[in-house]
Amino acid sequence: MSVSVQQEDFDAGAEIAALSAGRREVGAVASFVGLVRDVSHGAHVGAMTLEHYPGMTERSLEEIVDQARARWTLYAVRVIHRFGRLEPGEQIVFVGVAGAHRGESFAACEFIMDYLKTQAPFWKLEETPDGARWVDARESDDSAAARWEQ
Amino acid sequence: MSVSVQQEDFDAGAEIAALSAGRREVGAVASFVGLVRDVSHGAHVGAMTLEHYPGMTERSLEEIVDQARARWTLYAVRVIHRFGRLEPGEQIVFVGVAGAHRGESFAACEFIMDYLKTQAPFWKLEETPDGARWVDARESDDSAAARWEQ
Amino acid sequence: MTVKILYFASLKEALGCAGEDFVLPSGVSTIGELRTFLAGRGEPWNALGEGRNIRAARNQRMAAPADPVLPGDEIAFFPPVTGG
Amino acid sequence: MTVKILYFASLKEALGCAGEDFVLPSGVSTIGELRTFLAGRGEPWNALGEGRNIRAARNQRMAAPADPVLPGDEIAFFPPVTGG
Repeated sequence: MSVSVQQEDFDAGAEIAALSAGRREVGAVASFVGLVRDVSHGAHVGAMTLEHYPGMTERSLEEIVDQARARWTLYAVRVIHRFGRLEPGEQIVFVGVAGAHRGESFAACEFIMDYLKTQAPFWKLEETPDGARWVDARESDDSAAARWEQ
Repeated sequence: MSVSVQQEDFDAGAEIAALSAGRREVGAVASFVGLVRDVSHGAHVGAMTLEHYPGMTERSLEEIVDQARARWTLYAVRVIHRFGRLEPGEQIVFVGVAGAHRGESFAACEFIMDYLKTQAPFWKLEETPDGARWVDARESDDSAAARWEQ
Repeated sequence: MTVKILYFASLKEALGCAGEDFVLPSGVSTIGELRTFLAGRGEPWNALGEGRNIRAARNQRMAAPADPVLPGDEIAFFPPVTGG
Repeated sequence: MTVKILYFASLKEALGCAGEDFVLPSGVSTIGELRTFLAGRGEPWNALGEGRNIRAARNQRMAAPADPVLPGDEIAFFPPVTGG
Protein backbone atom coordinates (compact mmCIF):
# COMPACT_ATOMS: atom_id res chain seq x y z
CA MET A 1 0.00 0.00 0.00
CA SER A 2 2.28 2.75 -1.25
CA VAL A 3 -0.45 5.30 -2.03
CA SER A 4 -3.25 6.67 0.19
CA VAL A 5 -5.85 9.35 -0.50
CA GLN A 6 -7.55 10.21 2.75
CA GLN A 7 -9.26 12.86 4.83
CA GLU A 8 -7.35 12.03 8.05
CA ASP A 9 -4.03 13.49 9.02
CA PHE A 10 -0.83 11.40 8.81
CA ASP A 11 2.27 10.85 10.97
CA ALA A 12 5.29 11.77 8.83
CA GLY A 13 7.73 10.31 11.36
CA ALA A 14 5.98 6.93 11.41
CA GLU A 15 5.90 6.90 7.59
CA ILE A 16 9.63 7.68 7.37
CA ALA A 17 10.43 4.94 9.89
CA ALA A 18 8.30 2.43 7.97
CA LEU A 19 10.20 3.16 4.73
CA SER A 20 13.42 1.70 6.12
CA ALA A 21 12.05 -0.73 8.74
CA GLY A 22 13.46 -4.20 8.15
CA ARG A 23 15.35 -3.04 5.04
CA ARG A 24 19.03 -2.82 5.90
CA GLU A 25 19.97 -2.04 2.32
CA VAL A 26 18.34 1.40 2.72
CA GLY A 27 20.89 4.19 3.15
CA ALA A 28 18.86 7.25 2.20
CA VAL A 29 15.28 8.32 2.93
CA ALA A 30 14.21 11.58 1.29
CA SER A 31 10.82 12.94 2.19
CA PHE A 32 8.55 15.90 1.68
CA VAL A 33 5.63 17.33 3.64
CA GLY A 34 3.41 19.98 2.07
CA LEU A 35 1.40 22.21 4.41
CA VAL A 36 -1.40 24.76 4.16
CA ARG A 37 0.05 28.29 4.26
CA ASP A 38 -1.85 31.20 5.77
CA VAL A 39 -1.01 33.42 2.79
CA SER A 40 -1.52 32.83 -0.92
CA HIS A 41 -0.85 35.44 -3.62
CA GLY A 42 -0.91 38.15 -0.98
CA ALA A 43 -4.25 37.21 0.57
CA HIS A 44 -4.85 35.76 4.00
CA VAL A 45 -6.10 32.19 3.82
CA GLY A 46 -8.38 31.08 6.64
CA ALA A 47 -8.70 27.52 5.34
CA MET A 48 -8.83 25.57 2.11
CA THR A 49 -10.88 22.71 0.77
CA LEU A 50 -9.25 20.07 -1.41
CA GLU A 51 -11.58 18.55 -3.96
CA HIS A 52 -10.48 15.43 -5.83
CA TYR A 53 -11.65 12.93 -8.41
CA PRO A 54 -12.24 9.69 -6.49
CA GLY A 55 -11.12 6.70 -8.47
CA MET A 56 -8.72 8.60 -10.66
CA THR A 57 -6.77 10.08 -7.78
CA GLU A 58 -5.24 6.90 -6.39
CA ARG A 59 -4.66 5.49 -9.86
CA SER A 60 -2.80 8.61 -11.01
CA LEU A 61 -0.62 8.61 -7.91
CA GLU A 62 0.16 4.91 -8.40
CA GLU A 63 1.19 5.58 -11.98
CA ILE A 64 3.49 8.37 -10.87
CA VAL A 65 5.10 6.04 -8.32
CA ASP A 66 5.50 3.37 -11.03
CA GLN A 67 7.27 5.91 -13.25
CA ALA A 68 9.65 6.81 -10.44
CA ARG A 69 10.38 3.13 -9.78
CA ALA A 70 11.14 2.65 -13.49
CA ARG A 71 13.67 5.50 -13.45
CA TRP A 72 15.50 4.77 -10.20
CA THR A 73 16.23 1.76 -8.00
CA LEU A 74 13.99 2.38 -5.01
CA TYR A 75 13.35 0.09 -2.05
CA ALA A 76 10.16 1.73 -0.81
CA VAL A 77 7.92 4.63 -1.77
CA ARG A 78 5.00 6.19 0.12
CA VAL A 79 2.57 8.87 -1.02
CA ILE A 80 -0.29 10.25 1.09
CA HIS A 81 -2.57 13.04 -0.10
CA ARG A 82 -5.40 14.43 1.96
CA PHE A 83 -8.70 15.92 0.76
CA GLY A 84 -11.44 17.92 2.45
CA ARG A 85 -11.18 21.10 4.52
CA LEU A 86 -7.76 21.97 5.94
CA GLU A 87 -6.57 24.94 7.99
CA PRO A 88 -3.21 26.76 7.85
CA GLY A 89 -0.47 24.65 9.42
CA GLU A 90 -2.21 21.38 8.54
CA GLN A 91 -0.42 18.76 6.46
CA ILE A 92 -1.62 18.20 2.87
CA VAL A 93 0.75 15.74 1.30
CA PHE A 94 3.56 13.33 2.20
CA VAL A 95 6.04 11.79 -0.22
CA GLY A 96 8.81 9.52 1.08
CA VAL A 97 11.38 7.52 -0.86
CA ALA A 98 13.89 4.96 0.42
CA GLY A 99 16.92 4.10 -1.72
CA ALA A 100 20.51 3.04 -1.35
CA HIS A 101 22.06 6.46 -1.87
CA ARG A 102 20.90 10.04 -1.49
CA GLY A 103 21.03 11.12 -5.14
CA GLU A 104 18.32 8.75 -6.33
CA SER A 105 16.16 9.21 -3.21
CA PHE A 106 16.16 13.01 -3.56
CA ALA A 107 15.53 12.85 -7.32
CA ALA A 108 12.66 10.37 -7.03
CA CYS A 109 11.01 12.33 -4.20
CA GLU A 110 11.15 15.58 -6.15
CA PHE A 111 10.03 13.84 -9.37
CA ILE A 112 6.95 12.43 -7.62
CA MET A 113 6.05 15.84 -6.17
CA ASP A 114 6.50 17.56 -9.55
CA TYR A 115 4.31 15.04 -11.35
CA LEU A 116 1.73 15.00 -8.58
CA LYS A 117 1.43 18.79 -8.91
CA THR A 118 0.50 18.54 -12.60
CA GLN A 119 -1.06 15.07 -12.98
CA ALA A 120 -3.01 14.16 -9.84
CA PRO A 121 -6.63 15.38 -9.93
CA PHE A 122 -6.80 17.63 -6.87
CA TRP A 123 -8.11 21.20 -6.77
CA LYS A 124 -7.77 23.76 -4.00
CA LEU A 125 -10.55 26.15 -2.98
CA GLU A 126 -9.21 28.86 -0.65
CA GLU A 127 -11.24 30.81 1.89
CA THR A 128 -10.03 34.43 1.88
CA PRO A 129 -11.47 37.67 3.37
CA ASP A 130 -12.91 38.37 -0.13
CA GLY A 131 -14.65 35.00 -0.26
CA ALA A 132 -13.78 31.57 -1.63
CA ARG A 133 -11.58 31.30 -4.72
CA TRP A 134 -10.19 28.42 -6.73
CA VAL A 135 -6.40 28.34 -6.82
CA ASP A 136 -4.96 28.83 -10.29
CA ALA A 137 -2.44 26.31 -11.59
CA ARG A 138 1.08 27.74 -11.69
CA GLU A 139 3.16 27.69 -14.85
CA SER A 140 6.21 27.01 -12.70
CA ASP A 141 4.65 23.64 -11.83
CA ASP A 142 4.42 22.72 -15.51
CA SER A 143 8.05 23.64 -16.09
CA ALA A 144 9.11 21.75 -12.96
CA ALA A 145 7.47 18.60 -14.32
CA ALA A 146 8.78 19.18 -17.86
CA ARG A 147 12.44 19.16 -16.79
CA TRP A 148 12.22 15.42 -16.07
CA GLU A 149 11.42 14.77 -19.74
CA GLN A 150 14.72 16.13 -21.02
CA MET B 1 19.84 25.49 17.84
CA SER B 2 19.78 24.41 14.23
CA VAL B 3 22.79 22.05 14.42
CA SER B 4 23.49 19.12 16.75
CA VAL B 5 26.38 16.65 16.83
CA GLN B 6 25.48 13.85 19.20
CA GLN B 7 25.83 10.18 20.05
CA GLU B 8 22.11 9.65 20.77
CA ASP B 9 19.51 8.74 18.20
CA PHE B 10 16.99 11.33 16.97
CA ASP B 11 13.25 11.42 16.20
CA ALA B 12 12.88 12.50 12.56
CA GLY B 13 9.13 12.95 12.92
CA ALA B 14 9.49 15.29 15.89
CA GLU B 15 12.17 17.27 14.04
CA ILE B 16 9.97 17.63 10.95
CA ALA B 17 7.03 18.75 13.09
CA ALA B 18 9.21 21.32 14.88
CA LEU B 19 10.33 22.85 11.57
CA SER B 20 6.81 24.10 10.80
CA ALA B 21 5.37 24.40 14.32
CA GLY B 22 3.96 27.90 14.85
CA ARG B 23 5.11 29.01 11.38
CA ARG B 24 2.05 29.24 9.15
CA GLU B 25 4.05 30.69 6.30
CA VAL B 26 5.73 27.28 5.84
CA GLY B 27 4.36 25.38 2.86
CA ALA B 28 7.15 22.88 2.21
CA VAL B 29 9.34 20.77 4.48
CA ALA B 30 11.97 18.69 2.69
CA SER B 31 14.00 16.29 4.79
CA PHE B 32 16.60 13.58 4.58
CA VAL B 33 17.58 10.69 6.84
CA GLY B 34 20.82 8.81 6.21
CA LEU B 35 21.08 5.28 7.61
CA VAL B 36 23.78 2.64 8.10
CA ARG B 37 23.54 0.04 5.30
CA ASP B 38 24.49 -3.60 5.87
CA VAL B 39 26.51 -3.66 2.65
CA SER B 40 29.30 -1.37 1.45
CA HIS B 41 31.31 -1.96 -1.72
CA GLY B 42 30.16 -5.58 -1.79
CA ALA B 43 31.17 -6.42 1.78
CA HIS B 44 28.86 -7.15 4.70
CA VAL B 45 28.99 -4.41 7.31
CA GLY B 46 28.35 -5.50 10.90
CA ALA B 47 28.61 -1.98 12.29
CA MET B 48 30.45 1.27 11.78
CA THR B 49 32.09 3.82 13.99
CA LEU B 50 31.86 7.50 13.14
CA GLU B 51 34.86 9.52 14.27
CA HIS B 52 34.65 13.30 14.17
CA TYR B 53 36.65 16.42 15.00
CA PRO B 54 34.94 17.93 18.05
CA GLY B 55 34.81 21.69 17.84
CA MET B 56 35.21 21.83 14.08
CA THR B 57 32.21 19.59 13.41
CA GLU B 58 29.45 21.85 14.69
CA ARG B 59 31.13 24.93 13.27
CA SER B 60 31.40 23.42 9.79
CA LEU B 61 27.75 22.34 9.85
CA GLU B 62 26.69 25.82 10.98
CA GLU B 63 28.64 27.37 8.13
CA ILE B 64 26.95 25.05 5.64
CA VAL B 65 23.53 26.03 7.02
CA ASP B 66 24.51 29.72 6.76
CA GLN B 67 25.44 29.22 3.11
CA ALA B 68 22.07 27.57 2.41
CA ARG B 69 20.24 30.43 4.15
CA ALA B 70 22.17 32.92 2.02
CA ARG B 71 21.10 31.17 -1.20
CA TRP B 72 17.43 30.52 -0.44
CA THR B 73 14.68 32.04 1.70
CA LEU B 74 14.29 29.45 4.45
CA TYR B 75 12.13 29.65 7.55
CA ALA B 76 13.85 26.88 9.54
CA VAL B 77 16.74 24.47 9.12
CA ARG B 78 17.78 21.51 11.28
CA VAL B 79 20.88 19.32 10.98
CA ILE B 80 21.69 16.42 13.31
CA HIS B 81 24.75 14.19 12.83
CA ARG B 82 25.57 11.30 15.10
CA PHE B 83 28.99 9.92 16.01
CA GLY B 84 30.17 6.73 17.72
CA ARG B 85 29.34 3.12 16.93
CA LEU B 86 26.20 2.49 14.84
CA GLU B 87 24.69 -0.73 13.51
CA PRO B 88 22.92 -1.34 10.17
CA GLY B 89 19.48 0.24 10.15
CA GLU B 90 20.50 2.96 12.60
CA GLN B 91 20.09 6.60 11.68
CA ILE B 92 23.26 8.63 11.01
CA VAL B 93 22.14 12.05 9.84
CA PHE B 94 19.03 14.23 9.61
CA VAL B 95 18.64 17.34 7.47
CA GLY B 96 15.32 19.18 7.39
CA VAL B 97 14.44 22.45 5.68
CA ALA B 98 11.22 24.48 5.91
CA GLY B 99 10.42 27.02 3.18
CA ALA B 100 7.46 28.57 1.44
CA HIS B 101 7.58 26.38 -1.67
CA ARG B 102 8.97 22.97 -2.52
CA GLY B 103 11.65 24.00 -5.01
CA GLU B 104 13.76 25.90 -2.52
CA SER B 105 13.21 23.42 0.33
CA PHE B 106 14.35 20.48 -1.81
CA ALA B 107 17.32 22.40 -3.21
CA ALA B 108 18.51 23.60 0.20
CA CYS B 109 18.14 20.14 1.76
CA GLU B 110 20.18 18.50 -1.00
CA PHE B 111 22.74 21.34 -0.95
CA ILE B 112 23.31 20.86 2.79
CA MET B 113 23.73 17.09 2.38
CA ASP B 114 26.16 17.53 -0.53
CA TYR B 115 28.31 20.02 1.38
CA LEU B 116 28.14 18.00 4.59
CA LYS B 117 29.47 14.99 2.66
CA THR B 118 32.60 16.89 1.57
CA GLN B 119 33.11 19.55 4.26
CA ALA B 120 32.06 18.21 7.66
CA PRO B 121 34.87 16.40 9.51
CA PHE B 122 33.40 12.92 9.99
CA TRP B 123 35.08 9.63 9.08
CA LYS B 124 33.53 6.16 8.91
CA LEU B 125 35.29 3.00 10.11
CA GLU B 126 33.41 -0.11 8.94
CA GLU B 127 33.50 -3.52 10.60
CA THR B 128 33.54 -6.18 7.87
CA PRO B 129 34.27 -9.95 7.93
CA ASP B 130 37.83 -9.05 6.80
CA GLY B 131 38.31 -6.64 9.69
CA ALA B 132 37.85 -2.93 10.19
CA ARG B 133 38.45 -0.57 7.28
CA TRP B 134 38.17 3.16 6.79
CA VAL B 135 35.65 4.19 4.17
CA ASP B 136 37.18 5.94 1.17
CA ALA B 137 35.77 9.27 0.08
CA ARG B 138 33.78 8.98 -3.14
CA GLU B 139 34.54 11.17 -6.15
CA SER B 140 30.80 11.34 -6.82
CA ASP B 141 30.46 13.29 -3.57
CA ASP B 142 32.94 15.89 -4.79
CA SER B 143 31.08 16.31 -8.07
CA ALA B 144 27.73 16.49 -6.23
CA ALA B 145 29.07 19.39 -4.15
CA ALA B 146 30.74 21.05 -7.14
CA ARG B 147 27.51 21.38 -9.12
CA TRP B 148 26.26 24.03 -6.66
CA GLU B 149 29.18 26.27 -7.62
CA GLN B 150 28.13 26.61 -11.25
CA MET C 1 -24.42 4.59 -26.81
CA THR C 2 -24.12 6.67 -23.64
CA VAL C 3 -21.10 7.95 -21.72
CA LYS C 4 -20.81 9.29 -18.19
CA ILE C 5 -19.43 12.83 -18.01
CA LEU C 6 -18.04 14.37 -14.83
CA TYR C 7 -17.12 18.00 -14.07
CA PHE C 8 -14.83 19.15 -11.26
CA ALA C 9 -13.81 22.19 -9.24
CA SER C 10 -14.34 25.66 -10.82
CA LEU C 11 -15.79 24.06 -13.95
CA LYS C 12 -18.39 22.15 -11.94
CA GLU C 13 -19.25 25.43 -10.19
CA ALA C 14 -19.52 27.40 -13.44
CA LEU C 15 -21.75 24.74 -15.00
CA GLY C 16 -23.77 24.16 -11.84
CA CYS C 17 -23.44 20.48 -12.69
CA ALA C 18 -21.28 17.67 -11.29
CA GLY C 19 -21.96 15.24 -14.12
CA GLU C 20 -24.45 13.76 -16.51
CA ASP C 21 -25.29 10.65 -18.49
CA PHE C 22 -24.85 11.67 -22.08
CA VAL C 23 -26.09 10.06 -25.29
CA LEU C 24 -23.35 10.37 -27.90
CA PRO C 25 -24.68 12.27 -30.94
CA SER C 26 -23.37 11.25 -34.36
CA GLY C 27 -20.17 13.09 -35.24
CA VAL C 28 -18.87 13.03 -31.68
CA SER C 29 -16.15 10.40 -31.46
CA THR C 30 -13.23 12.17 -29.74
CA ILE C 31 -12.65 14.08 -26.50
CA GLY C 32 -12.16 17.28 -28.51
CA GLU C 33 -15.40 16.81 -30.41
CA LEU C 34 -17.29 16.10 -27.22
CA ARG C 35 -15.93 19.25 -25.62
CA THR C 36 -16.88 21.36 -28.66
CA PHE C 37 -20.37 19.87 -28.65
CA LEU C 38 -20.87 20.63 -24.95
CA ALA C 39 -19.50 24.18 -25.28
CA GLY C 40 -22.01 24.74 -28.08
CA ARG C 41 -24.94 24.40 -25.69
CA GLY C 42 -24.59 28.12 -24.90
CA GLU C 43 -24.33 29.77 -21.44
CA PRO C 44 -22.97 28.55 -19.05
CA TRP C 45 -21.42 25.83 -21.23
CA ASN C 46 -19.01 28.19 -22.93
CA ALA C 47 -16.91 27.56 -19.81
CA LEU C 48 -15.78 24.56 -21.88
CA GLY C 49 -15.02 26.76 -24.90
CA GLU C 50 -11.79 26.79 -26.87
CA GLY C 51 -10.14 29.65 -25.04
CA ARG C 52 -10.62 28.09 -21.61
CA ASN C 53 -7.83 26.11 -19.96
CA ILE C 54 -9.65 22.83 -19.46
CA ARG C 55 -8.15 19.33 -19.16
CA ALA C 56 -9.84 16.00 -19.77
CA ALA C 57 -9.60 12.43 -18.53
CA ARG C 58 -10.94 9.30 -20.18
CA ASN C 59 -11.67 6.37 -17.91
CA GLN C 60 -9.71 8.05 -15.10
CA ARG C 61 -6.56 8.70 -17.15
CA MET C 62 -5.43 12.07 -18.50
CA ALA C 63 -6.58 12.31 -22.14
CA ALA C 64 -5.78 14.41 -25.20
CA PRO C 65 -8.35 16.04 -27.55
CA ALA C 66 -7.68 13.40 -30.22
CA ASP C 67 -8.39 10.47 -27.88
CA PRO C 68 -11.55 8.49 -28.74
CA VAL C 69 -14.82 8.54 -26.83
CA LEU C 70 -16.55 5.17 -26.83
CA PRO C 71 -19.89 4.04 -25.39
CA GLY C 72 -19.57 3.24 -21.70
CA ASP C 73 -16.62 5.58 -21.18
CA GLU C 74 -16.27 7.81 -18.15
CA ILE C 75 -15.13 11.22 -19.42
CA ALA C 76 -14.12 14.01 -17.04
CA PHE C 77 -13.47 17.70 -17.70
CA PHE C 78 -11.70 19.94 -15.19
CA PRO C 79 -9.33 22.89 -14.80
CA PRO C 80 -5.57 22.27 -14.44
CA VAL C 81 -4.93 20.47 -11.17
CA THR C 82 -3.63 22.33 -8.09
CA GLY C 83 -2.97 19.67 -5.45
CA GLY C 84 0.23 18.96 -3.55
CA MET D 1 56.18 29.64 18.97
CA THR D 2 54.25 26.38 19.26
CA VAL D 3 51.18 25.08 17.47
CA LYS D 4 48.86 22.25 18.35
CA ILE D 5 48.63 19.56 15.66
CA LEU D 6 45.80 17.00 15.47
CA TYR D 7 45.52 13.86 13.31
CA PHE D 8 42.28 12.01 12.53
CA ALA D 9 40.91 8.71 11.24
CA SER D 10 43.19 6.56 9.04
CA LEU D 11 45.99 9.13 9.31
CA LYS D 12 45.90 9.02 13.11
CA GLU D 13 46.04 5.23 12.87
CA ALA D 14 48.94 5.23 10.41
CA LEU D 15 50.92 7.66 12.56
CA GLY D 16 49.96 6.02 15.85
CA CYS D 17 49.45 9.55 17.09
CA ALA D 18 46.35 11.66 17.78
CA GLY D 19 48.20 14.94 18.11
CA GLU D 20 51.20 16.81 19.39
CA ASP D 21 52.42 20.19 20.59
CA PHE D 22 54.86 21.30 17.98
CA VAL D 23 57.53 24.00 18.06
CA LEU D 24 57.57 25.74 14.69
CA PRO D 25 61.05 25.45 13.11
CA SER D 26 62.28 28.34 11.02
CA GLY D 27 61.17 28.06 7.42
CA VAL D 28 57.79 26.60 8.33
CA SER D 29 55.15 29.31 7.92
CA THR D 30 52.40 27.68 5.82
CA ILE D 31 50.20 24.57 6.05
CA GLY D 32 52.02 23.10 3.04
CA GLU D 33 55.46 23.70 4.58
CA LEU D 34 54.34 22.16 7.87
CA ARG D 35 53.04 19.08 6.09
CA THR D 36 56.30 18.69 4.12
CA PHE D 37 58.34 19.07 7.31
CA LEU D 38 56.30 16.39 9.12
CA ALA D 39 56.43 14.00 6.15
CA GLY D 40 60.21 14.38 6.19
CA ARG D 41 60.45 12.72 9.59
CA GLY D 42 60.53 9.33 7.81
CA GLU D 43 58.37 6.27 8.51
CA PRO D 44 55.50 6.34 9.37
CA TRP D 45 55.30 10.08 8.66
CA ASN D 46 55.40 9.63 4.90
CA ALA D 47 51.66 9.02 5.34
CA LEU D 48 51.63 12.84 5.09
CA GLY D 49 53.72 12.74 1.87
CA GLU D 50 52.90 14.55 -1.33
CA GLY D 51 51.17 11.64 -3.07
CA ARG D 52 48.74 11.04 -0.20
CA ASN D 53 45.23 12.48 -0.29
CA ILE D 54 45.33 14.47 2.94
CA ARG D 55 43.29 17.55 3.87
CA ALA D 56 44.05 20.19 6.47
CA ALA D 57 42.19 22.55 8.77
CA ARG D 58 43.47 25.65 10.52
CA ASN D 59 41.70 26.71 13.69
CA GLN D 60 38.81 24.34 12.83
CA ARG D 61 38.26 25.64 9.31
CA MET D 62 39.22 23.83 6.10
CA ALA D 63 42.60 25.23 4.94
CA ALA D 64 44.70 25.31 1.76
CA PRO D 65 48.47 24.57 1.53
CA ALA D 66 49.25 28.27 1.11
CA ASP D 67 47.41 29.29 4.29
CA PRO D 68 49.68 30.60 7.07
CA VAL D 69 50.62 28.78 10.27
CA LEU D 70 50.97 31.13 13.22
CA PRO D 71 51.96 30.51 16.85
CA GLY D 72 48.98 29.32 18.88
CA ASP D 73 47.18 27.84 15.88
CA GLU D 74 45.35 24.53 15.99
CA ILE D 75 46.26 22.66 12.80
CA ALA D 76 44.62 19.37 11.84
CA PHE D 77 45.50 16.84 9.13
CA PHE D 78 43.07 14.14 8.00
CA PRO D 79 41.88 12.08 5.02
CA PRO D 80 38.92 13.31 2.92
CA VAL D 81 35.77 13.26 5.04
CA THR D 82 33.21 10.45 4.74
CA GLY D 83 30.29 11.40 6.99
CA GLY D 84 26.63 11.78 6.13
